[in-house]
Amino acid sequence: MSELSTKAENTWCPGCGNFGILNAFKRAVAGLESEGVDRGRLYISAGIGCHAKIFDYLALSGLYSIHGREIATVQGAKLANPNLYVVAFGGDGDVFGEGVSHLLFAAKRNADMTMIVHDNGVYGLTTGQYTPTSRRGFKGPSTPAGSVEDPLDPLTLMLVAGATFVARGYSGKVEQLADLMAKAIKHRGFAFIDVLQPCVTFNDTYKKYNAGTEPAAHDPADFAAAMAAAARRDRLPLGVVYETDKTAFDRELLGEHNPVRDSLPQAGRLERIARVISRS
Amino acid sequence: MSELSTKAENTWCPGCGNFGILNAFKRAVAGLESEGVDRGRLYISAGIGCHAKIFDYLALSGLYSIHGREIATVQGAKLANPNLYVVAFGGDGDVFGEGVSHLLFAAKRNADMTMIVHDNGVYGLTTGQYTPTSRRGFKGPSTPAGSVEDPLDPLTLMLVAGATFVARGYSGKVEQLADLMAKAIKHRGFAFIDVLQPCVTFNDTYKKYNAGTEPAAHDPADFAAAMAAAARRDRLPLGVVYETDKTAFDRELLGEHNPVRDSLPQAGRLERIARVISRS
Amino acid sequence: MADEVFTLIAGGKAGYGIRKAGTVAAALFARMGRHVFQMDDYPSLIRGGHNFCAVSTAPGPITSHYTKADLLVCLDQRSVDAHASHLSERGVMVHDDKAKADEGSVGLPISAEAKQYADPELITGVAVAAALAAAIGMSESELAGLIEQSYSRGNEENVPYARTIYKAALPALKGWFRLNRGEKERPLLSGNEAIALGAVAGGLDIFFAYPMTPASSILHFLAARAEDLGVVAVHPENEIGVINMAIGAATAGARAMVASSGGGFALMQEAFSLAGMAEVPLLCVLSSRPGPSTGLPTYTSQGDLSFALNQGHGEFPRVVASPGSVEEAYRLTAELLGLAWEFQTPAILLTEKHLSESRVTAELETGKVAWAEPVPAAPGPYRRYLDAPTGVSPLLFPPSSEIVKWNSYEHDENGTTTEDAGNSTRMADKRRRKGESLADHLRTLHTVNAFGDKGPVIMTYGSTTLSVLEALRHGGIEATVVQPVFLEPLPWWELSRYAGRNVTVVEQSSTGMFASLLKEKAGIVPARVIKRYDGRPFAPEELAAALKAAE
Amino acid sequence: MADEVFTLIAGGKAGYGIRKAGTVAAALFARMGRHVFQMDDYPSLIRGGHNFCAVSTAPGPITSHYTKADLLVCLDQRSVDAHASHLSERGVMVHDDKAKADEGSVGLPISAEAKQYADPELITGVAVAAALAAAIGMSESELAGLIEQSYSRGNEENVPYARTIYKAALPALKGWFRLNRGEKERPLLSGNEAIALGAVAGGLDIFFAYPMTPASSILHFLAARAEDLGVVAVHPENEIGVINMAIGAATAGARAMVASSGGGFALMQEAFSLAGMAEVPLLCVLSSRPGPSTGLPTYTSQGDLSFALNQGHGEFPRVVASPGSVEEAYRLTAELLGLAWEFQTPAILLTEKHLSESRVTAELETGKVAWAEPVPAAPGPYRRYLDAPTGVSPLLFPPSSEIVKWNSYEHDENGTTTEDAGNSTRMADKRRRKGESLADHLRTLHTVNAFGDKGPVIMTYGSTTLSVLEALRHGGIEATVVQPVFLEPLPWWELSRYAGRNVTVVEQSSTGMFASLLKEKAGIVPARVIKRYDGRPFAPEELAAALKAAE
Ligand SMILES: Cc1ncc(C[n+]2csc(CCOP(=O)(O)OP(=O)(O)O)c2C)c(N)n1
Ligand SMILES: Cc1ncc(C[n+]2csc(CCOP(=O)(O)OP(=O)(O)O)c2C)c(N)n1
Ligand code: SF4
Ligand code: SF4
Ligand SMILES: [Mg+2]
Ligand SMILES: [Mg+2]
Repeated sequence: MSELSTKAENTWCPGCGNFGILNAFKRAVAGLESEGVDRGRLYISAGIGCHAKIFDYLALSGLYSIHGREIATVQGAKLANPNLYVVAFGGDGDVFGEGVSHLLFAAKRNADMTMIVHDNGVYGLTTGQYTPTSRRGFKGPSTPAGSVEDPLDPLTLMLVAGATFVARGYSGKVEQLADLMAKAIKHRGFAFIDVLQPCVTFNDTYKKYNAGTEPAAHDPADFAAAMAAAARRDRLPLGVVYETDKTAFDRELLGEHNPVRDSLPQAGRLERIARVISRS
Repeated sequence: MSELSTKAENTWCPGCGNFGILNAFKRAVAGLESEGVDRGRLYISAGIGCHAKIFDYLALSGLYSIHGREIATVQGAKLANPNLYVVAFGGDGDVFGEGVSHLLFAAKRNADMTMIVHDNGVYGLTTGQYTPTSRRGFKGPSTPAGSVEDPLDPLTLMLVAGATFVARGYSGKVEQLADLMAKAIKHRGFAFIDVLQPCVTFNDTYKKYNAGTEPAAHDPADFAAAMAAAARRDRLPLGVVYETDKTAFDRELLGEHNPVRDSLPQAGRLERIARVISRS
Repeated sequence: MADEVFTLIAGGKAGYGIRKAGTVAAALFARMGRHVFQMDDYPSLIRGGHNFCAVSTAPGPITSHYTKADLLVCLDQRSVDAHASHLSERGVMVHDDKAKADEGSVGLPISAEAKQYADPELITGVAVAAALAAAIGMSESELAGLIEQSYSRGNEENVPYARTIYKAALPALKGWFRLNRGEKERPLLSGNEAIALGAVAGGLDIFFAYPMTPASSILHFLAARAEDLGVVAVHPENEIGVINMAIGAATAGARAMVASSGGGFALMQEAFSLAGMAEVPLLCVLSSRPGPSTGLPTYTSQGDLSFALNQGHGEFPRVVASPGSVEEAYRLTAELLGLAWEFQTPAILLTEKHLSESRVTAELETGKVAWAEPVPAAPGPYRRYLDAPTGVSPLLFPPSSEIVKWNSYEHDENGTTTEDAGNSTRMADKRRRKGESLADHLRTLHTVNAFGDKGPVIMTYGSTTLSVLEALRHGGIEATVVQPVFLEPLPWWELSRYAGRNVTVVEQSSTGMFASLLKEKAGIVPARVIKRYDGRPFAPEELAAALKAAE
Repeated sequence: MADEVFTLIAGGKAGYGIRKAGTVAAALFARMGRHVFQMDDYPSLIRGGHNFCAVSTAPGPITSHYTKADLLVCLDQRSVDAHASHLSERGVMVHDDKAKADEGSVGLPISAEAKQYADPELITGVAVAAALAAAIGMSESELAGLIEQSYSRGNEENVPYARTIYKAALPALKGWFRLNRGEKERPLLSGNEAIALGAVAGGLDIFFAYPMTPASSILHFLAARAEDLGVVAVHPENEIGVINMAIGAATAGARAMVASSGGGFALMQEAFSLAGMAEVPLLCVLSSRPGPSTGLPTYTSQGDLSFALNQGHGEFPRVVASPGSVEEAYRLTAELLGLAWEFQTPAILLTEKHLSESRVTAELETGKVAWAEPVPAAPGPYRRYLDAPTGVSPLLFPPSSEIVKWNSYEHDENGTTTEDAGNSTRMADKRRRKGESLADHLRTLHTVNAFGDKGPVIMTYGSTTLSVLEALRHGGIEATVVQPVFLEPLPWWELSRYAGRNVTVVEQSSTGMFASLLKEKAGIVPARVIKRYDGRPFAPEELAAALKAAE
């Protein structure tokens, strides 16, 4: 597991929830390896923000992408080579703000990918502005008098958009989170984990989440029950909220074709081109 | 009403559902005028597509915007001058594809605007590709073997995002649609109308909608009932699906301030600047 | 006239099957072994309005449609009004007999007869082939055969309709024109088809695009031929999704391409810069229409030149090139995809509606096409951004036991983020050196076309080259036409020899962007700039006159 | 040394309050009537890593921080290691006594004493003021007063901590430096603050932005001062929302501005072109950091120049200008907002992190500022795109009984879409003429700054001007510094007089973009280009040496 670490200096604030996410992910990968999944088949990407630094801290291949686009990046990688397990790490600003169009469509088309949202309710790296999931009244440098918007709810949004695996984790519960991550990666289709992540510097929610979360207790195969669980605001259910089987996008689109593996040499291409032209 | 027309040549295909939308909108404006709303206070915008040509056909002020951005355009106009009634006309490709981030956030922040979606399940103007609301299996030039994606559901998406007025209309029922439009424009907050619009050239749904729609019969004040109505696929309810009261974004952000009306002359500005600097 | 250019222009409303009619005529001429140039002019609408196609054909090479028609077929009054003045001296106008037209023109019961059929609008396009058949002396049964071959549906109606119109036309038109056969049958291809095929030839594995005229038909073509060609075509939620997916695909080892027009490409800029920083190979097709903004979506322009040359924030090497013919579009697309992969940087194929959508008899040298073998990684520890002397680091892709980290931040050789000052300088130098390597490499390539070597120098690029060459042919003008294929890096080493010459620039831009580029980067100060910027391509007749006047 | 430059450098981890410490020192110097230049160097992280601030002060004008410190305060070992070599000849290093440092440096119980307090990291920044107070001979009670005034919270802890450190420092530091008072107290402002204020002065009604370093502080400042200034600041979902909302606001009559850095601005390109076509007045602030892509988010660069000059597809007029000082940032922002409104076209204020975030004692000539009165519509029927000889059509906004149609498509004078060829030419000509009117108007404005009139010519722009001027001051070098304020249209009519001269260009770019621009647009071929592109601003010491070597 430790070899999953890199030499990059970790620059998260001490106590940041991102540490829990990093540790959980390492455990999840170790777990997958013990089940025979070669870590070389993992492809990771990240947006831009505190969350995204996880890219530098994991000894895994992939692209450190741009704000909100990691969601598209990994889908492209998957379509290029469906043998990859692709994982996108995103921030709440990243995924629900800048990149939300990609998120919705990844869910809609059931792209086979894992989306891990470091949901800290704040733009951490740009020093604390409100995000799509910040509570009404949140005071940040762009909303000094308090945000006047109600937050988006990631889980219901994803359920409505067609996600086939929807979960909520908490960076303070590393073991459960690791388990969710492993499940999500193995899920053949769009897997979404909203990770409650305290930001000790700009939005310290440890107390809130320590007290206000509980294990999900409904049947995750039941969409209506999932919607109800997602809508709960009294206490936040943690765990798999919804899971269902559906053919993944790459499979629908490509069938057995693997663009990288099956890439033709030039001779084969020229033959096919000649054939197509002869029909023009 | 007829003076709402312009001299621009109408280039919709004969029989296109857009005619019904245009007529309904003219009626709605006439109705509002009879209630004392000055049409000069209307500001309209449109994306790019067949739907958007309505901009040229209405003798009203506004900006013929770009693909998917009319949603942002009208929000800007409203924030500049909250005395305007702003209306955005969008296509399904426009609003649920290219511009979906603006749509979600307009709903989330309860921007006071009316969003009218000409939902024809196809990119009309670019000759018939599948859109976010096209049915699985839809054959268009980008999906010659049939789309492999399930459609997004506009109504549930909007309900989940926080829209305070959600309705479904049908271009074939002009009177009802006009009534919905007038209600939407008067609604102080984000009003969304998904208009079922047959595209006779690429997606002729007249028969389907003539047979498959019925008046909504639930209580639009009841969110759960609205969600249930929105989820119906057997027959599509037409009418107001959900309506609730909530302070609109411009009011929350600006209070009584109207940026255009209250714009200061330079002298007043310089005084204030000097005051701010003296505190630096 | 048998050896001369023959031009058919047919006009009518969108929905009358005008473009199809042009295609049928073009195919007929091509099957006669003649050369063909087909241009479609249509506004941004689906039904109504006014469309026309201009199909010019000659026994020898032809690189433009003409705007004076020999046979002018007007399916409605608007077409008569729009095109009555576009008749050549020997030309004849055929029109729906419901429309008013000058004497000497031939009225046919085009709309009246069409009424009997299921789609009385769509079928009228068939009248074009019928009139053409009559005018060039085809028999009624040859016409029936042509219709059967050309239309995939509705021939139980198309054929009788065509026969009726043919019979009505025969008395007036028979024997009007005699067209010689040419030397051999050639395939008809549009620029966009050639681009798509060139990409496949150069190694394309996966294509991403969101529809936008005039680039859309690359998507349509590749989607339709995906299996035949062994590639994949994906149509995602928007252009930002498009380019970021393509970048993701490239980092996983697939040769990827995207295509759009100005507005869609503008949305790709942030990711274009990402490709520059992360050194991701990526080919972008930018097919221009008149802007700014939505502009004239279905017309042609070269007004995106500066935009294309200066894409993306920050400093990084890129290649921009523009094909001057359909054949070159094929070759160049393959070459650019290869350059993107050899130098791991984004490339732009800049073209215009006029090349993208015009259809010509083209002989692609399918086999004579570039194929790049990017630097592979040696065994052992891998460093994505190895600071090689050329600036070009070896490539490796997951799945791999090595870690392959691509990065949008400034990074060290391993692809790990660092904000260290010394490293930043080194990496900026590496990217700059890579640009120099690329420029050096271009010196070994064919980067500038020159046609002719006598007379005054005319400089042009992209599809305007087609117009210029035909104008010279038409006007019997002698000139040296110089067409830089590469625009960034601009091959000044080839161009500067023209610096002292009396240079005429021809371009489709209102501000003369290409002329400015030549001045700024190659020290060529043109004596005159001939511009057209109403969205319509130059007409050879008009351009020949302008070039003569300029001499 | 009393008349000389004094430099404080303080380093520590992010989260130690280093930037605040610099601000406290800067305010102290400013209150002494001295001139101040404060530069913060910080990586893209919230806690940890290594931050430092450099605050240079002089009795007379100063336009850069220095990299050799007189007083160097190192709050951790990393700072000692990073800055030990940055001590001036007469300088002294103060450091946490837990860190190892060379002899001659002064160890203080900075971290040990901090342990007693609630936030032992954040409080350490207070030690900087304490050490400074001791070194420049302030009394303990003056220090206490300074702390009380400077920190808004936690002074029940800050003051005792400061006193402790002060006492510990006094024996070693007392009397080390004596700083004379300057002639008057000046406000301290950052470039971004000046931009925000200039916009307000020029008529700003509403500001839209999505956070992106180094532009974010415009948003923060305007959000915090919205009511005081009578403006509105809005933070929407993303940059595309930002610019399209701003365009919507402008079409409803509000003077609007947006701000971002390269990546965010790249996303705005499609709408930038919309503003060009629809003729929407819009001011965009582009504050650069090193790219491409994410690059070095918290550092400085001039690598976006070509990108900024060539924004948006299609051809349309635009203005791009870059301020060379905080004072100019104020003036120029107002002027650009006015130009955008007078000529109804987008304008870009191009600046860099170095100007945006550095804080200086600035005397804004708050009253001497542009105020444009755009052409109002005459009574009667309104045509949004009236084809006026100047290309500038009158403005009118809803609510109105007239119809005001703005359009992204090509349009007629009324703003109705049309694809007519003749109209397209006329409208392209109208926009081109508007660009010419704009260029003519620029000839009546002050477009180029020249400092000095002797010695060799140094050309530079933007914040690099600050570095150049200080380098000359530092090195006692005589030169003529020429700084074009406007970059598009480039005032070649002012610049061409330097074409024959021995010109040195100084810029923060790896490829020499500014030098290329001068060559291409003003025919100036620089004899040498001094570049720095590691994200750090030039140091006056280093730049003076380079300039001397160049002479
Ligand atoms: C296009 C673009 N816009 C803005 C930014 C600036 N930016 C960097 S990180 C960030 C916010 C990150 O917030 P979030 O996604 O919640 O991540 P966190 O830092 O909280 O983990 C922003 C706005 C950017 N890098 N790119
Ligand atoms: C950024 C951008 N991408 C693509 C296009 C091309 N385009 C024009 S209309 C359109 C689709 C319109 O579909 P929809 O919104 O459903 O409208 P409809 O034509 O069906 O009414 C597209 C993709 C564009 N104008 N701008
Ligand atoms: S700012 Fe918040 S999210 Fe970012 S590293 Fe610090 S605690 Fe974590
Ligand atoms: S293509 Fe469809 S949507 Fe467009 S005008 Fe025709 S019928 Fe209407
Ligand atoms: Mg966050
Ligand atoms: Mg549609």
